[in-house]
Amino acid sequence: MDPRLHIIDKRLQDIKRIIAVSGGKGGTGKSSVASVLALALAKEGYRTGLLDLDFGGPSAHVILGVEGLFPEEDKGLIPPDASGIRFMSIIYFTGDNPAPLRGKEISNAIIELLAVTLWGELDFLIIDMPPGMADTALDVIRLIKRMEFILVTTPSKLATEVTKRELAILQELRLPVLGLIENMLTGQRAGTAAKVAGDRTAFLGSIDFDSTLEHAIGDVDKLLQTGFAKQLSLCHPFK
Amino acid sequence: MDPRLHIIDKRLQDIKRIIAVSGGKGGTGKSSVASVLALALAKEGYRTGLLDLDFGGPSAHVILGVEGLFPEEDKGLIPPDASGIRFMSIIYFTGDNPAPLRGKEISNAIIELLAVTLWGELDFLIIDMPPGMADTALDVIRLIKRMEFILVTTPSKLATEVTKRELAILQELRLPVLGLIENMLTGQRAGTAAKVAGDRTAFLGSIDFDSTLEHAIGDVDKLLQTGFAKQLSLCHPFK
Amino acid sequence: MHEWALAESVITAVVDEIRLNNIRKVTKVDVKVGELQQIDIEIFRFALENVMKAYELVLDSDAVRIEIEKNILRCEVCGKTWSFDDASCRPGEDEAEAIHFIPEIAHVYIRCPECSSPDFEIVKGRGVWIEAIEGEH
Amino acid sequence: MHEWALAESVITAVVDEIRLNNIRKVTKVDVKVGELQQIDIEIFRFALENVMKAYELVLDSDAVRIEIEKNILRCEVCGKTWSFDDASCRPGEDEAEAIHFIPEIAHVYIRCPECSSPDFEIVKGRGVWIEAIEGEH
Ligand SMILES: Nc1ncnc2c1ncn2[C@@H]1O[C@H](COP(=O)(O)OP(=O)(O)O)[C@@H](O)[C@H]1O
Ligand SMILES: Nc1ncnc2c1ncn2[C@@H]1O[C@H](COP(=O)(O)OP(=O)(O)O)[C@@H](O)[C@H]1O
Ligand SMILES: [Mg+2]
Ligand SMILES: [Mg+2]
Ligand SMILES: [Mg+2]
Ligand SMILES: [Mg+2]
Ligand code: NI
Ligand code: NI
Ligand SMILES: [Zn+2]
Ligand SMILES: [Zn+2]
Repeated sequence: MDPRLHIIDKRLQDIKRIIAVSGGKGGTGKSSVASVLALALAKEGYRTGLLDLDFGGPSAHVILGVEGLFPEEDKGLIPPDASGIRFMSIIYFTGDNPAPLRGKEISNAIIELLAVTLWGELDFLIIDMPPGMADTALDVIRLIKRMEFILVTTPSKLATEVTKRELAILQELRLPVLGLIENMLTGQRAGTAAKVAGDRTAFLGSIDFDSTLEHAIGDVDKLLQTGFAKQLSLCHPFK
Repeated sequence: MDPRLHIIDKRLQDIKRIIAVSGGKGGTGKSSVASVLALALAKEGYRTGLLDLDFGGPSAHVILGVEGLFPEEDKGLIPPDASGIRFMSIIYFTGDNPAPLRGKEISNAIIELLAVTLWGELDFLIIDMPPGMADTALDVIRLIKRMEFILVTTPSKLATEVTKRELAILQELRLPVLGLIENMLTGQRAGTAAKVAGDRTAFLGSIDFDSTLEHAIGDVDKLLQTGFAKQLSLCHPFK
Repeated sequence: MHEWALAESVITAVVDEIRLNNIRKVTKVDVKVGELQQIDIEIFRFALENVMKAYELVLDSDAVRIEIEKNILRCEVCGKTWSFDDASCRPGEDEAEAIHFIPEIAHVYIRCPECSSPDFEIVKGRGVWIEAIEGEH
Repeated sequence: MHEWALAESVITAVVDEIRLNNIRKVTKVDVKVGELQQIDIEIFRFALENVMKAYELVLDSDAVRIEIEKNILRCEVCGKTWSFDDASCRPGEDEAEAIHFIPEIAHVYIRCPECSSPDFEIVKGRGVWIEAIEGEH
């Protein structure tokens, strides 16, 4: 019997809402949306946590410019404060090294993290998800009962095709999908994401391709000044 | 004993070169590079196969506009011809449905595909890889001994950080990395990918962000006319 | 007839085993064929015999035993254990064919009869498997 | 002291089991502590006793048995089986600490001693595990 499965509910019990930023396709802006959303919520005074579960391509620490942090060990692991966010990531343990983990190991690492992390009281825990519907997605669905989803897609046919599949399975499982954000709009195929949302889920709005975003990576003040952050603040569901 | 593991070498024995298009980060253009590279090689007269191993976000069939094809069953599965490419993808079996597969199942499905697919004689088999260094990457490394890698990154810090990790592990394992392609250059951070390549691997060249690519998706003739295809033809290693 | 490809994998494995362990005479090859993949046993046996000839492998006709293995699926979410041939959750014909080619496609078309999850483990009875190869040295 | 969090998970599991099976008196809790995670057994036992008090769970002092489980790693590429405490491939102090928090981090710092692959299975001795809970009804 795996005892860790018995404590996860308790570890998450003082968190009001748990939001997975997902979408199926890689590179659509999930990590950017998750990180900047967490920053914005923290700035507005919400007690906010951010959990990067993309073990294969962790990015949230790069976006937030996190360096030299490590969780405090006291009856568990206390996520350190990164620009006002309680931030947890596998990079505390891997450093810059590659982490070649098979799905079974990803599952075990997720269970361990959920079992030992002491988030405390939070208004929001944002989870930055990897692409795909493999172990990580299946595990958060299985382990975190109150999970809500925000899907991020680009207008590209390649992204919307994958997003459609993810939306289909989440809805088949009757999981709450808060809606779809369209990211990196360049004028091309405007309106495609809204069509994917259709009657199936809420279309939360569009974020333009923002050439200033790259220069703001790693600098939270600059990040919050980008057009990306401003448009995100208009389309996220916690306004 | 898994008998399938004993036949894989034989199934691949008449293929001259096996190339995985990889890179760690999602959304950098791996599927676009893999598909257009396969098209271009086929057009030049090389006998070319394309295997989409991104079961979580299969895209090659969308790029190539594949519809209504299915492998022929004759002493194995014979990949159908898609615009001159012998094309194999999980979508023949899943259709448009989501495929929620854990890593262990992905492994098994890859082994099955490799054991029953009859590629015949090929000059090139191009493999479109998923992001990350999980089961799919570990399995192709384990199962396909003659694998060579092309890495695709964007200039973004988020992509290069992940690509560095993948390059590190491939080189630690002494696997042949043919080099790094930089994709979706917009003038920002030009030269970063070349720096990541450094002395570690060949920098194969850059491909600009090409706003005409999206309209060409699903139409192979248009695809081969894009700036993307033209620039790719200058930087791929099989010129 | 993609059964041929699977039969060929079995024979290759036997030939590899003969070489590796210097086997003079193979006395037993126990092959399990998982129900989930729905292999036609007659076709499979026919393919095995023909592939043997092609590989110049001579085996006593009763050395090769093929047994069908019941399939057991277990839900990762609710723990329910079941078998896909329970009439209540059988996939249709096209779906069964896709599963015939790649048994993991079960996750696309089959759901847990208790909680409807696609997140189950194929505990037993997946596809072709060699349980034992025995021989004289 | 993140051992406390793991001890708490064990006690929660015992309490859940008591409720689920209407156990009147727990007679045995067999806990395995995998070597790979390098839990300090004294700290862990101390944490278990204190968490028990906090959860108002009364157990005979000899009911809880903690056993260290040897770790076994097996390479997925070459099949080699080994143990991470083989002196030849022990990780350094920082690396061992990372593995202490998340045993899977072994794949970041440990390699197969035969073929240098990071692609191995943690067959046994990973971390905290409950082997058995027994009680009187
Ligand atoms: N609106 C945008 N404008 C410009 N670049 C963006 C935008 N959103 C994301 N990006 C860039 O796109 C790439 C992928 O973003 P990321 O958040 O890492 O996506 P994912 O987490 O889905 O893989 C990164 O280089 C990021 O900086
Ligand atoms: N050079 C380029 N210019 C413009 N868009 C591109 C370029 N390369 C790829 N894309 C687009 O970027 C997105 C991700 O590309 P894709 O090939 O699917 O990447 P991956 O396989 O790495 O996830 C797709 O929408 C694709 O059309
Ligand atoms: Mg991401
Ligand atoms: Mg991330
Ligand atoms: Mg792709
Ligand atoms: Mg693809
Ligand atoms: Ni068949
Ligand atoms: Ni500790
Ligand atoms: Zn179930
Ligand atoms: Zn090895």
